[in-house]
Amino acid sequence: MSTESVTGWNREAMAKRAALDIPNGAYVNLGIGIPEKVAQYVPEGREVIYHTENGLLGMGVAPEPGQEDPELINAGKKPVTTIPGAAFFHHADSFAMIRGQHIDICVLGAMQVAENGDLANWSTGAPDAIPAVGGAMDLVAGVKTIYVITQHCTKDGEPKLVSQCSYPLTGQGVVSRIYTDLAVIDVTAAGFEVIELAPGISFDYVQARTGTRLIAGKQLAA
Amino acid sequence: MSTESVTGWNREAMAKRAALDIPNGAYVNLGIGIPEKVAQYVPEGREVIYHTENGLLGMGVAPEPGQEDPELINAGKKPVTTIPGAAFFHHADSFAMIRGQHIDICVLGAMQVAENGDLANWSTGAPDAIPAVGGAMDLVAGVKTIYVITQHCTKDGEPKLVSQCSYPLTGQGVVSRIYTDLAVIDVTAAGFEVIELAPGISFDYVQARTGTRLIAGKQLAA
Amino acid sequence: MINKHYGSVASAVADIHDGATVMIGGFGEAGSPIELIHALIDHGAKNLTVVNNNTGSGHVGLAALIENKQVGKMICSFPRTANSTVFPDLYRAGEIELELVPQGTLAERIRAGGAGIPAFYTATSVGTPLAEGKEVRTFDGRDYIMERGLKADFALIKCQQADRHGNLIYNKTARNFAPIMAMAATTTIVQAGAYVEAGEIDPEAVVTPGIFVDRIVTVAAPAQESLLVAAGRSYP
Amino acid sequence: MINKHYGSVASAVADIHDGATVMIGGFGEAGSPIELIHALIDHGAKNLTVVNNNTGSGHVGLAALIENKQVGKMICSFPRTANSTVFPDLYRAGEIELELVPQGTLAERIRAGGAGIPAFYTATSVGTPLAEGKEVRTFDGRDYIMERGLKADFALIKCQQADRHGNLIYNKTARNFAPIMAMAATTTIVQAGAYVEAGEIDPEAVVTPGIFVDRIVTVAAPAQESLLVAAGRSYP
Repeated sequence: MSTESVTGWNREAMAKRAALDIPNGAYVNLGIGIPEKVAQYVPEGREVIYHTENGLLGMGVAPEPGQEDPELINAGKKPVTTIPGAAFFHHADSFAMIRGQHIDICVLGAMQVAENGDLANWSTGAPDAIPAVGGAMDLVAGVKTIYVITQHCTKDGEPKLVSQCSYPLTGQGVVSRIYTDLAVIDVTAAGFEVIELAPGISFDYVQARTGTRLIAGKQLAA
Repeated sequence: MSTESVTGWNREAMAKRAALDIPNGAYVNLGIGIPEKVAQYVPEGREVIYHTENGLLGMGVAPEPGQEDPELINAGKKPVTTIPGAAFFHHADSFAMIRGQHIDICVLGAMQVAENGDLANWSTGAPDAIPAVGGAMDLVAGVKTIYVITQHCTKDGEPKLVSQCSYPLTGQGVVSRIYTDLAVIDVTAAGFEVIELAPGISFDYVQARTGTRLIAGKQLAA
Repeated sequence: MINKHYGSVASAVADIHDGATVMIGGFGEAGSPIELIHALIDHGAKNLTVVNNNTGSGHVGLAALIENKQVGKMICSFPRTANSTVFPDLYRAGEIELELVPQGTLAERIRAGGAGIPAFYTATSVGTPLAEGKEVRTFDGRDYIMERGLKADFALIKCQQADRHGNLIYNKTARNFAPIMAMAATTTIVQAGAYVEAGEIDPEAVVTPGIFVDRIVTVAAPAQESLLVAAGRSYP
Repeated sequence: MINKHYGSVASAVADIHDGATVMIGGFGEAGSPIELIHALIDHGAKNLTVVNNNTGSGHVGLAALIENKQVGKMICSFPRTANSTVFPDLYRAGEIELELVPQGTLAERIRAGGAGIPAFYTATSVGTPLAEGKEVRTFDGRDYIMERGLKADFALIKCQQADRHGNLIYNKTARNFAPIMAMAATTTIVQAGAYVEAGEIDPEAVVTPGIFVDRIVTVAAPAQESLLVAAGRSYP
């Protein structure tokens, strides 16, 4: 199943597409990797407040080289900056924001997403792996809306969107929408519904790379 | 049972006696009434930090007339001041200090104390009373050491130190020591033990005004 | 642009519905959002469940809201005051319900509600009448009772200064329940002594981060409840 | 006079006993009390249970403590780092125990331990391997698991400034776990960038009130962990 001739969205385009769904005034937590890129593509005129679970609301862009402060970092332990109106707080308060459903949107990566919204993104369950979960389970259990950005398939071409996760779960029924290199897909009561296709990508092409039945959304007909 | 000819300690003397038992560096919460007076009698050279459950550590003395601030009050809703090194915090943090056993000593009034340390000080259980508990139950359940300052008997001459409380409890087995107008009494596994008598007061005099058997402490023989 | 600022206390409370649960900040008069409470009296929503440590003083603020028969139930720790018979009279007449909660348990229930904790265990009130009917459980040899987190539809609170993002700082012991009520309410409405641009409050000194704040009204010179009570004022 | 100041990191950690539970502040290197950790390495207490979000970097600080075989068990959320194999190697060799806890549950367990809450319910990890063996309970139609409060014998934390009473303020995201660990430990040991007289910290801006602090050591110019790691340093 070669994908050489069809590229779909690249990482930047995936982040850009997800950014369209971040409304003005939202409190947003962005996971490590492609999700981090969402911040730079939020349409102009929208003011979004970024939360990082290690104790900061109002996270700004990465600092200029040489301006890094080892005591001003994000959850990925990378140097960040603050915007005017930022606030620092301790870890229990930070996760009270998460667990208490005060964060509007969290954008995360995924290893697998099941059609019922189950998410696996912390462990392959391999016996020799060092288990490490961080804040992923707290985020998916607590944030109001969970978006996933992920390549549609693994590097080996295996589908990441599946009928049931084979990896250990991060949370049950938590994902609302998935942005892949091929499509934008909603998790609905009926299953995965494709609401948008990347340029040059057909529904059948996406279906062929998905581990469960897809629904073609009304939007695709337009 | 007249007490006219025998006065025992007055309110000031009771507070003064209790103050001797407040060590340097203690974090202390003082109840309304006679307990409040303890602060002014702590021996010189001891630095004590007063907690008030409405969100202040480092409470100072009452303000000069005209200097009252309606937003700087104690748990009894009276104006107070702060000492250098004070800290303000919210109610959940304040009661985390109490419930989490961070406050060393709380001095409270009492309606009844039982020989097993049970305390009743919030309600007579009268059917027409408006029940009101405030922070009393939190304090007795959470503070490391609970001292009671109380008149030995009610205004009607009824004993307040009893074998079992007849009033609704504030807490079970919580009181360590009682300072009355007649004596200082420890709550021990064997029951009430008189460790000190007010000037001119005999053990038998105290026993006659107590609702259960008293133990004469070794200290009394000296 | 984020804009949480409302032009009037009336507009800020206009959607508080009959039957709503409303947390009201303040310990006695310290931190009591009296202008917001009076706006709620003008607004007229009825059958409210109100969460506050007390039940108000005199015939203004919370006592006036109760006197105006807008409160069906009070959840509080200390419904008695030296200078108000509003609540006691209605309570004895059976016209208002009371859920009496120890003050620290009340604070923790509110904090839990805001932190997504549906229930927790505490030793407070074990063996007392306030533990009756509650689950008792032993941990490490000590008995505890289970208490539930407490949420609200609205919180009305008062602060010293708010910035455009809703970050708040308070004044001394007027802080009390406000930060946790802001966490526990779906919609948190703040009367601020001053309203400033984002960035004017030190990020290290923010007490309530803006994520917990929905509406801000500037009330630069709030009334002092005790002065109103002393002057024999009543509202409306 | 209250005096919590110790003359050296060595004297401040001298009574940490074998088998103690030690909470160590920091999220990665931000807030890591590296001088106190190194003093604990010099001190040599063994079979410690250490609570930290991570397991350290390189061969200094927490990673060095682990490498020195002083830690019998780690309680943490994320024991992997890009630049350390100390924990993974010992873990695979079966020489160190791991209790993996979701980060927010870890924070809440520590806060609960400090607040006298023996247990609470959370939706985090329901339906995942980390919920196995834990009590599940339904509140208002949603499943939650019960988690226990977490206490420690000692906490080692780092702050920006401490006053004589032990009131603390922090620097940016170096705050992280320190305030709640200070609450949860019997003995809280602080390395402070500056030590000042009581009254020099604004009472409105205190983050950790002095009641939670037992010992303060001034470490005016703490080492920066990432620079030590980049330089290939190891401790001792």
